[in-house]
Order: sequence, then C-alpha cells, then structure tokens
Amino acid sequence: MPRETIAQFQIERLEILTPQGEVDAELLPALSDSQFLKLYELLQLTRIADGRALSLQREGRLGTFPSSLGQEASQVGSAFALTAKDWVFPSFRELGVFLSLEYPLSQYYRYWAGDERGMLCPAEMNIFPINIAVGTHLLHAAGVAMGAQYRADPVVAVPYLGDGGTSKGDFHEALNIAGLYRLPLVAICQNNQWAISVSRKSQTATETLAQKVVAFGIKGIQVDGNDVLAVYQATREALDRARNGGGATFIECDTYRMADHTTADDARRYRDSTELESWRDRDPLLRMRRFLEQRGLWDEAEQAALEQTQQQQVDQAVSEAEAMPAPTAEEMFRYTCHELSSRQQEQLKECSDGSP
Amino acid sequence: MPRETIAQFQIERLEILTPQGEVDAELLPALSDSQFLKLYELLQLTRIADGRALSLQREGRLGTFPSSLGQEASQVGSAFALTAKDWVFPSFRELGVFLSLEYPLSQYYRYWAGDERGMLCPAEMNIFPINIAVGTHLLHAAGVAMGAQYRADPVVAVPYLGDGGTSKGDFHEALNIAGLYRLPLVAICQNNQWAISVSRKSQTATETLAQKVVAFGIKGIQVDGNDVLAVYQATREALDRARNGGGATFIECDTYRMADHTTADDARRYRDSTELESWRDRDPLLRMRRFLEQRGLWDEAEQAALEQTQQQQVDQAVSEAEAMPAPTAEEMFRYTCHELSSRQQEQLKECSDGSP
Amino acid sequence: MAVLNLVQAINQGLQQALAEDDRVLVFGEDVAANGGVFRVTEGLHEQFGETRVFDTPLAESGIVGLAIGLSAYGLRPVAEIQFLGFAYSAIEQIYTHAARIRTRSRGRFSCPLVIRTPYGGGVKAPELHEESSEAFFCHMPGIKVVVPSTPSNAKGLLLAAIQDPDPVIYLEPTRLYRLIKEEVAEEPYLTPLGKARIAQAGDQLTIIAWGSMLERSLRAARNYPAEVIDLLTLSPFDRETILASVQKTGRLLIVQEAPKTGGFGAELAATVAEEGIMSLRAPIMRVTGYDVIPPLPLLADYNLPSEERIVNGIEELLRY
Amino acid sequence: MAVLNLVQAINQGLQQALAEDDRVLVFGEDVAANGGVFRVTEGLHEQFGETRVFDTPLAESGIVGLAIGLSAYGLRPVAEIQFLGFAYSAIEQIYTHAARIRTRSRGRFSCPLVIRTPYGGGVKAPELHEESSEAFFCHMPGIKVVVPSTPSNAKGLLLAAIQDPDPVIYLEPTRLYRLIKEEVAEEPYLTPLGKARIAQAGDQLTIIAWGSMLERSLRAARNYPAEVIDLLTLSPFDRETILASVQKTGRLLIVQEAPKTGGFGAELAATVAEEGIMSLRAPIMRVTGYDVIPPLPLLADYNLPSEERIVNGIEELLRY
Ligand SMILES: Cc1ncc(C[n+]2csc(CCOP(=O)(O)OP(=O)(O)O)c2C)c(N)n1
Ligand SMILES: Cc1ncc(C[n+]2csc(CCOP(=O)(O)OP(=O)(O)O)c2C)c(N)n1
Ligand SMILES: [Mg+2]
Ligand SMILES: [Mg+2]
Repeated sequence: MPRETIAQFQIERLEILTPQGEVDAELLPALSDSQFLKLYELLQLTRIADGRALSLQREGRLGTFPSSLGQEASQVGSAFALTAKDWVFPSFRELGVFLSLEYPLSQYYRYWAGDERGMLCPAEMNIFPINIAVGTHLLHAAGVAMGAQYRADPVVAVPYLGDGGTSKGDFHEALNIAGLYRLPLVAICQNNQWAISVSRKSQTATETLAQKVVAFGIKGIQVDGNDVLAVYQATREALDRARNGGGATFIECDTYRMADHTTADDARRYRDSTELESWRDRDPLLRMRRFLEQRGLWDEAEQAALEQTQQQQVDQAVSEAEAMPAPTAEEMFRYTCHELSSRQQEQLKECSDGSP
Repeated sequence: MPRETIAQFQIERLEILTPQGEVDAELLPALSDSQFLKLYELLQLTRIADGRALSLQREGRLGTFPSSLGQEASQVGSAFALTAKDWVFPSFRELGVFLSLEYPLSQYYRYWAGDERGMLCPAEMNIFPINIAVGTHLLHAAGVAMGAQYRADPVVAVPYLGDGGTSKGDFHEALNIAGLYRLPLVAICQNNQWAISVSRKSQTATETLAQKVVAFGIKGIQVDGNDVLAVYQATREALDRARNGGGATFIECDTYRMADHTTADDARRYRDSTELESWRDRDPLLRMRRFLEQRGLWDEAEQAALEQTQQQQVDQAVSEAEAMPAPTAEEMFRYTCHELSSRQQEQLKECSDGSP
Repeated sequence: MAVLNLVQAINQGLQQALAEDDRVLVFGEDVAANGGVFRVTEGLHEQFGETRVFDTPLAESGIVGLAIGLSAYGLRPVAEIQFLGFAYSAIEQIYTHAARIRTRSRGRFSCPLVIRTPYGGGVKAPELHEESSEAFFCHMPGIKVVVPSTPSNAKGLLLAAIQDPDPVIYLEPTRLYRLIKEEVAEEPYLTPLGKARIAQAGDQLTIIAWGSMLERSLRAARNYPAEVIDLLTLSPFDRETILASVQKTGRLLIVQEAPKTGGFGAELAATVAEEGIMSLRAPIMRVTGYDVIPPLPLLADYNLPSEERIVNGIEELLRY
Repeated sequence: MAVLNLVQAINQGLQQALAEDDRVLVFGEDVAANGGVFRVTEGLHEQFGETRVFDTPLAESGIVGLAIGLSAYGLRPVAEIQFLGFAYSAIEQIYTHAARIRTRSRGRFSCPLVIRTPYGGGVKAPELHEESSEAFFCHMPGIKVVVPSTPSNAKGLLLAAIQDPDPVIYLEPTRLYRLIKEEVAEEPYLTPLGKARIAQAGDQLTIIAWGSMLERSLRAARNYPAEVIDLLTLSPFDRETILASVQKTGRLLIVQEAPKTGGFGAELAATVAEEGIMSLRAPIMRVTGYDVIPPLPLLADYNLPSEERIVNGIEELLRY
C-alpha cells in the first residue's frame, strides 16, 4: 500500500435563482415577502447611490471612487444576513454592505470626498473603517472573533475581500488562525474576476478561490454572486455555524466588476468588452426583480416609485455630506494617540496659525 | 441543481520501506546497490556529524545548534535526488542536506560557531545560506525558479521548511506564485511535529500539511519522512515533473524531531516522553540498515568500519573548522554593499584601531 | 521586597496584569507551556489557563493583527514577538493598522495593545536574534516605544504600557535579562510613559542612552561628571529632560546600539541641534553600532559600542 | 532632445534598460497590459512581451522576494510596488533578505535589484497612497535609497540603479510625475548614485531637500541667497557636499515631507551637528510634515510643507 489516499475534499457551488428569476420552491430561503422586497430595495439603492457617486466624482465633488456596479447581490445578500451586533470589516468596495447595515450614506460620501470623519461609525453598529491595504484586515476580524469567543458573545466577525486579496500573506495567516481556534468568522470574498487589470486567472492557478481554505481546515463554498438569495443563504448558514461553535467559513461570491476599477481607471485598456457584455444577462437586480414580478410582488409602477424615493434619499445624503463643515487641522492631530505629545502640541499651534 | 460539486481533491501518502526494512520489490526506486549504500552512509554521516555538533556545543566550541536527529531520511532522501546544478534553499536544520550535497562540513561547523564565512558556498554548488527567518525563503526559491524558467535552464529550486514554516504569509505568497507561473520548484517540508514547543496540531487545523497546496493549484503529497526511499522517490518524481514543465510540488515529510529544538531548548518542558519513545521504532537509519542487511549488502563489520571512517572524517572537519583564523573587523563591513560608503570607511578605521 | 532580574520583573508584571484585569491576554510563539524562550512568561499558562495565555502559529503579522482585533474589541492583548528580528513582517500591521485605527475611525476604535519583544545584541545568538531597529517604530505616529533598563522600571513600564490606550512596542534588552538584579516592589505600580530618568547626575556632559546601552554608559561614565539620561520611552521622547540637561552641561553624547545612520540617536541629535544648540560648547557625538548588518557572534564585539568607545567619546567631548 | 515629464523619462529609462540587457525584467501589479496605474510602464509589455514585462499576484512581499531570487540567479529585476504605502509588508524581504544576502553568503550571492515605487503626498489620493517613509529604508545597511527630482535625473538614476550591484529602492515622487517637464537626452546615460546636486547656488543658507520637496524648496528659495541641495541619493548620502555647503553658509534648513520625528532629516541634522557644527551660526531647522498619520485629501494641505512654511524657515534662519 505504497500510495494511499489520506484526505479528500470537495468544493460545492450554490445557486438558487436563475437569471430568469426562477427558483425551485424548496430552495427558497425562509424569508418573508417583505424581506424579499427589502432585499430588492437594497440592491436598487446600492445601484442608485453608486451611480450618484460616479457623477459626483466627475463633477469634482468626490475623489477617486470604486464602483460596486454588478456586485450588488454579493454585498446586499451577505450583509442582509448579519445582525446589528456582528462586526464587519469592509474592504473598499462595499457600498451595498454599508447601505444594508444602514450606515449613513452621507458619511460614506464624505469619506470618499477625502474626509476621515466619514468613517466614524455610529455607536449602534460595528463597522470597521474602510481598509485600503488589500487583504490585511482579515486578521482584525480574527482578533474580534477571538474576543467574542473569549467573552462568549454571540458575535460573528465578517471580513470582505476581493479575489486579489486572496494572494496576500495575511489572508493565509488570518484564516489559518481562524481555522486553528475555530473562530466565529465568515469571510465574504467578492470574486469580481479582476484586481484592477489582473484577471482572476493571472492571480492564482486554482480552479476556484473557495478551495484555498482547504489549507486551513475550514469550510469553503462558491456561490453565484449575482444571485442575492444564494449569497444570503450561504451567509446565513455560515453565520449560524459560526455562532454554534462550528468555526469559520469562506464564501466565494462569483460575480463581476461591471465598472472600471475606480474612477481613476480605464478598464478598456486591459479587458475585452465581450467579457463584460457576457455578464449583462446575469445582472443581479434584474434577476431579483423578475423573481418578485413572478411572485406578484412587483410591477412597473412600484419600480418607478421606488426609484424616485431612492433618488430623493440619495439627494438628501449628498446635501448632508456637502453641508458638513470642513475638518480642522486640530482633527489631524487629535486621533494620533489619546493625547498629544509636547511636540505635537507645538506642531498643532504652528499649523493652526499658518495656512491653508 | 442548487449545490453542485465543482472541484475535488485527494491527498496521497507514499511509503516504501517498512520499519522492519521490508519492501515490495515493485516499489523499489531504480537505484543501484551502491546508491543504496551511499544513502545509508549519508544517513549515518549526518547522525555522527550531528552528534559531534552537540558535544562541541556543550564544550563551548559551537554556539546554539539545531539537531537533525530523527530527520535524517527526510534530508538525505530529498537531497540525494538533486543534481549539482539545482538550487537549494535551506532552513536552519538541514545538516543532512548539506552533507548529501558535499558541502564542506568544516564550514557548516564554522557557521554555527558564529562565523558567516561558514556560509560562503563553494562555486560548484548553489546552496543559499541558512535562513533563520522561518518561511521567508520560499520566495527566493520562486525567484530562482523563475530565472531558470526564463533562461530555459533545467534547474529546480528546492526550498526546505518545517511544519511551523507553513503558517507564514510568505509560504502562501511564494507557493501561489509558484503555482501561477508553473515554476520548477519542489518544496520539502519536514513536518517534525513541532515548532519549538508548538505542536503540529497547535499550528494548524488541517489533517495534513500536504493539503495546504490545494490553495495554489500545485501538487502536494505526504511521504513517510523516516523512509529514505519514499522521500527519495517522491522528490525524484517531483523534480522530473518540474524539469518537464509540470510545475511545482510540495512534499510533506512526516517525521519527528527526536532532539530538543536547539541546544538552547529543553523539550521536556512541553512534550511527553511517550510520544518521543513511540517514534524510536521508526528510526530512519535502522530501517535502511535492515533493508541493506536483508539484501546482503551490509553487516556488523561494515557498520563498525563505516562508523570509524566517518568519525575520522568528522574529526578532520572539526580540526579544519577550528584552524580557521578569526574573521576580521574588515569582513564585517566588506559585504554590506559592493563598496564601502565614506562613513563606513571611517567606521572601519575606528573599529580596526580599537578593541577587541 | 524581592530581588529580581529583568525576566522575573517582567514576569511578575504580566502575572499581576493578568490577575487584575480579565481583559489582559498573553500570547505568542512558545509563550504557553514553554514559558517563552527566555522564560519571561513562565508559569502564566499554568496559572491562567489556555484562554488567557496561549501559543499561536508561527506568523508574526498574524500575531499583531490578532492583537489589533482583540484590542479593538475591548480586550488588552499583550503579544510576544519572539525576537525583534522577526517583527519585520509585522510592520504593515503595526504601522498601517495599529498606529492608524484610531485616526482612521476618528476615535471610534482604538488599539490598546502591547507588543513585547526581546531586542539588542551581546548575547551570542544566531542571525536576526540581535537586532536593534527601534528607530523604525519611532518614526510611526500613533505608536509608542518603550525600552526598560532595570528590573524595577521594566515592571512599572510594562504595567503602564498595558494600561495605555494606545499601541505600545515594549522592547526588552536581551543582554540585560539576567545581568542586573535589584529590589522590585511586590505590589503593582506604574512607571509613567514619556518620562526619562536621570540615572546619574552630572554637569559637564549629557549622555543619553536606553536599554542595554544605558548599563554600559553608566559603567563608562562612573568616573566622569556626566549626567546620564535613561530615555525609557523613545516615542514620545522626553524632550524637556534632554534640553534641560544639555542646557546645563553644554555637551551631548548619544549612545545607540543600532547602526548609526538613521538610528534614533539622530532624532535626539537633531532635536538638540534645533532647540538646544545655543547651549552646546562641543559638537554632538554619537557612539553607535556601525553601518553594517549585525554580525554573528565572532564579530559581534566589534560592533556593539564598548565601554572603551564610550569612554573615548566622553574624553573627547570633555576636551572642548 | 525630447521634452519629457517624469513618467515619460522613467518609462524611457525602463525601455532602454530592457532593450540593452536581456537580464532586465519588469514586473509588479498592473504593470503589463495596464501599463502601471500611473502609466510608467506603458508600452513595455507590448514591446518586450510577457516574459520580460509581467503582472504579478497582489502580494508585495512576494514581489520583492521574487526579485531577490531572480537577482541572486543573475538577472536584473526591476519590481514595482504600486504605492510606497503597500511596501510595508515587504520590509522583511527588503531588510532581512535583500539587504543581507551578500553579507550572509560572504559575497557568493547578491541582490542587484531595483524596487520602484511612487511615493509622497500632494495628489489627493486615498489613504496609504501618499506615504513618505523613506527613513525606514535609510536605516537599513545594505539598501540604497534613491529619489529623483527631475525627468533627467530620474532617467539617469534609474539606469544607474539598474546597473548597481546592490538592492536599490527607487522612490518616484508622485506629485512630480506630470508637474515638471524638461529636455531629456535620448540616449541612455547614468547619473551616479551617492552624489547630491546643487540645484541652486547660494552662500547664506543651505537647504537640503529631495523629491517633491526639492521642487517646493526651489520655489521658496528663489529670491534668497540660499544654496539648495538636491540629495538624490539618501542612502548612502553625500556627506561631503552637505558639509562643504554648510561650511560656506553657516545655516542649515532641511525640508522633509515625512513626519518630523525620526525622519531622514534627523540624520542630516545629526551629521551636521557632529561634523559641521563649528561652522553653524544658527540652529539647524527642519521644516517637515507633522507627527501625524498622513491625512486624507481635505486635510492634506495642512500637513505637506508649504512654500510659505519653507519661506518662514528661510527668513527665520537668515535673521541669525
Ligand atoms: C496591499 C495592497 N496592494 C496594492 C493595492 C493597490 N490596489 C488597490 S485595489 C487593487 C486590486 C484589488 O483587487 P481585489 O482584491 O480583487 O478587489 P477589487 O478591486 O476587485 O474589489 C490593488 C492592486 C492595495 N490597495 N493594497
Ligand atoms: C519568522 C520567525 N519567527 C520565529 C522564529 C523563532 N523560531 C526559530 S525556529 C522556530 C520554530 C520553527 O518550527 P518549524 O518551522 O517546524 O521548524 P523546525 O524547528 O521544527 O525544524 C521558531 C518559532 C524564527 N526563526 N523566524
Ligand atoms: Mg477583484
Ligand atoms: Mg517543525
């Protein structure tokens, strides 16, 4: 018996809603009609708020902005499954997550206008500030998960990352730690097929991203990331498992970045428009809308009304964001440590006396 | 079809020689009797040179030293499969690799006596200096492998690491890169069950270490690391695959650290003597010796003669090591960059004028 | 009062912090059953159990990142990095995150964590076990850097670091671990961060040192009218004590074990050259490690500033 | 001679290095089809193909580690880190390995590699995109640090860095990428490492700056009798040029964009306080970024040394 198989692994993919909005009744997550409607509203709100950000950026009213276009289902479906006590660790492209958790949109805009105050998370929620250093924040989620485990606090730590983030060393260190201590952590990976101009295939040789966590002894699954119900369901199961001591899960949401990487990018330089076009049919909003229509929950008029309300909601957020007074030099110093050093005090004085 | 299996993986284990030294003739690697003998001699030499290092350390003639005791088959079996052109990236516990590649033992001792010159690798071999920062050197192997691939040079890069090394982020970044570019790289992991006092089970939740490379789309295999023939065979196959464009392999050698972590450690503080005892039967030298005896290639007298020769060989290396003149202050500066800065020149002058 | 060495004093500090506050957790490589490779955490695992004192995988970025999450959650992690030379892979976690989470979240989250690590030369250890790269951390706004020099300040500074609301790098001079013993008060006490200590009073020359070089500077200075300042906290450093001393003595010698160029001694020299130059009657002098990779044991004594080099520096400055 | 900006000059340098020497490889995130996020590598992938110019996974430690192996093998890797703020996770590879492999192997192996990365503020970019942490790398024996300030020295220094037998960190001041244009000689040429440049002659005050602050210092100094030194290489830095200038002018102003404490300006100040203090007739002054986390765009202008702050410094020093 010189060569014996000593371990075996499978990776599964979950799909619930077809692009036509059809679904096998048995697979439907246990959600009420109003919850289905809420999911759709959030998808729609994400898209509208995202589109507005892009116009604001073009008008010079926001800085560089990363669009969520096409990824709404991955963001909304996962965030909708969370409780208010769970801790969320966003990457930088999670507008839909922020909105689903009712983070003030005005603050989100403010952040992308170049103001740190946009990431001052309201006390009633636990959303870590946007993380720019790709892949490094999974460790913070592991730490919070360990804290919750220590306190027997039924909280799950939920980091978001992209396909690119799976290549970083910290991804490995974090999920190995999560596996080892059976931490209550659910990592949501939006595999949008691109890391700026680097395609998923140029990122790693693996067939799936979900299989990467075979390296950590945790559960990995791939879901159709444009299917909000599948994303919700997978997240829900993973959260339950985490809360019940079953350890961490990695969810690969198979989706697509329909926009440029950010407003500073021009994706036509490196990707084929046919690829982009091929994903239009799988639009996450359309699919959910068809589902609602087929259940008799939605029609043109309701759509028009929703769009109008949401536009107003977004207008309101923009006004609030732009009404905020400018941050002061003092704020640049105040949060370095809990108190200023004597040198910082002098610097603050010089700085406040001078321009700009 | 909501849940579909989209990928499957198996991990195999290879064993050839039983602890009694028996082997199914069909499994025997294609080696000549003199090669079998050579393998045994190298195992034996490693053990003797290792034991000598431990006594030298006790006498204050070497600094802290990490023993290879128990891991000889993993080291010799893998190194024996290499060609002189292959590049080797040792960790810090690979005496058997250095000896198999005919690195001067005197230099090896010199290094552990605290002299960098011990790692000045002779021109006819490509052994990178000992790497202390665990897990970080796999990237250098990836770089050399990529260089060889670029030059169509039939060289394989062979990094050695321990079970502890698999937890580092660089392990992940390196093997993902190796997988992506199909690099000619064979990583030899000596899973000796301990990383100082941290057991294999406290290092990671996975059943095997070999499965970790499912994350990179490369081949992983576990071998009985105390079976020199199995280690040789697995390495040989992996090298052939690498040279033929088949990409990288990760070999987990399942072995045991029979000694303390280093001479500065006392393993009785943290591990059970019964575990240690349970591994004595699987001694890699005994197993190979029994195999040779059963083939009529070896007897007591030959054993005695070999031990005597090797003791002399080791004596000789010790004398040579200790006959080296002390390094000079100038050598501390000379290798920082290819030439000294003006400040370094002044410093060297001050330093040479002063003590010690 | 018991007479303790540095290892024992830090151990006692950790023990008391764990006993007093259930938010304190101690972890790192080999800190549990093994009690740390220098035995600094000896007995803590037995006393406080696996949830309070535990081993981690071999992953330094992981250890620090974990501490960040734990501290943001509300706990008080005390993480050990086995040697400073292995902290380099954790620099991103330290500077990108621990240092910035308060700023990034405008105060909503913060990182009251301590990273303990043995550092410095003179112990005849393998490569990367004798680094003294404190300067990296002193150039990171948001990070505090503390270096004890005696058993009693080691304990007080450690307890202060654990209570501090900000991330603190606590560097333990390996050479001193068992070199100095002194009486250490049994009960817990705090030695405030940010304050230097006059280790020897004098009026002709100011010597600034920290960690293992303090011990050596004191030896070198014992027969000279030198004021020896033990910096204790490198970031934020005690400018006032330094400037007051230099104003009195008019001469400044900085003793630093790290490579000269870009070391923390440069900041001290620059500060005095900016704010105290008018009282100087001699050039500032740095006695430092050379601009080389810290050598293996056989060359190590050439590099670490010796008592003789410090004495030479003192004599040279006193000639002005 | 064509008039080029910094991006174009570096691009031309890379193009010529690739054309001249088949050992040169260019890689990093988004450097291939995308031509780099600032277009510095534009056209190179098309011209030299996938084996010479290629994208890597998102793994900065990996990128540097790969470059180490490639250079040890005998090639001349030019690796890009997309922004300096993402190089922190590569510090272990840089300092533990690239800096030491020559020392560790006693010269058998070495690392002739270049790490290019955009750095510095003033471009209204997201968090971690405006770091200026050059001081970390200047405290690493075995590592050279180069900062171009104009299109023509950018090209010459790049080609010199690629030919240099040691690891070079080549920091590209992002703010200057498209700000300055000048004539750049078409053929390849070398600007020697380790040599500063007198960017403006003067005899009453010495200003030392590098990168983006050089441009600003020149603006500030244009109506003053100030000698402006463009450092160009930070490690090893050109002590001789600095000391000679200070000897002449007797006053020293250092302009640094990084946080003040522990920045590279401290080393320059310390060096002059040690070796040139006798010629000073005023305190040394540093005009720097503050000791804060580099802020997001709305606060960024408070932090980056402004022309006004530099002018204030000049005026203050000239009053001595
Ligand atoms: C550590 C790090 N390296 C590089 C960058 C620059 N960068 C910003 S986003 C990005 C690609 C990220 O790809 P992915 O993780 O797939 O997320 P996506 O942008 O697709 O949402 C890169 C390289 C960064 N922010 N962090
Ligand atoms: C990055 C790093 N962290 C910590 C250490 C200290 N250390 C030296 S060996 C070791 C354990 C290594 O375990 P493993 O990789 O299994 O190798 P083994 O010692 O068993 O051969 C540790 C923690 C180190 N050398 N490098
Ligand atoms: Mg992506
Ligand atoms: Mg081991």
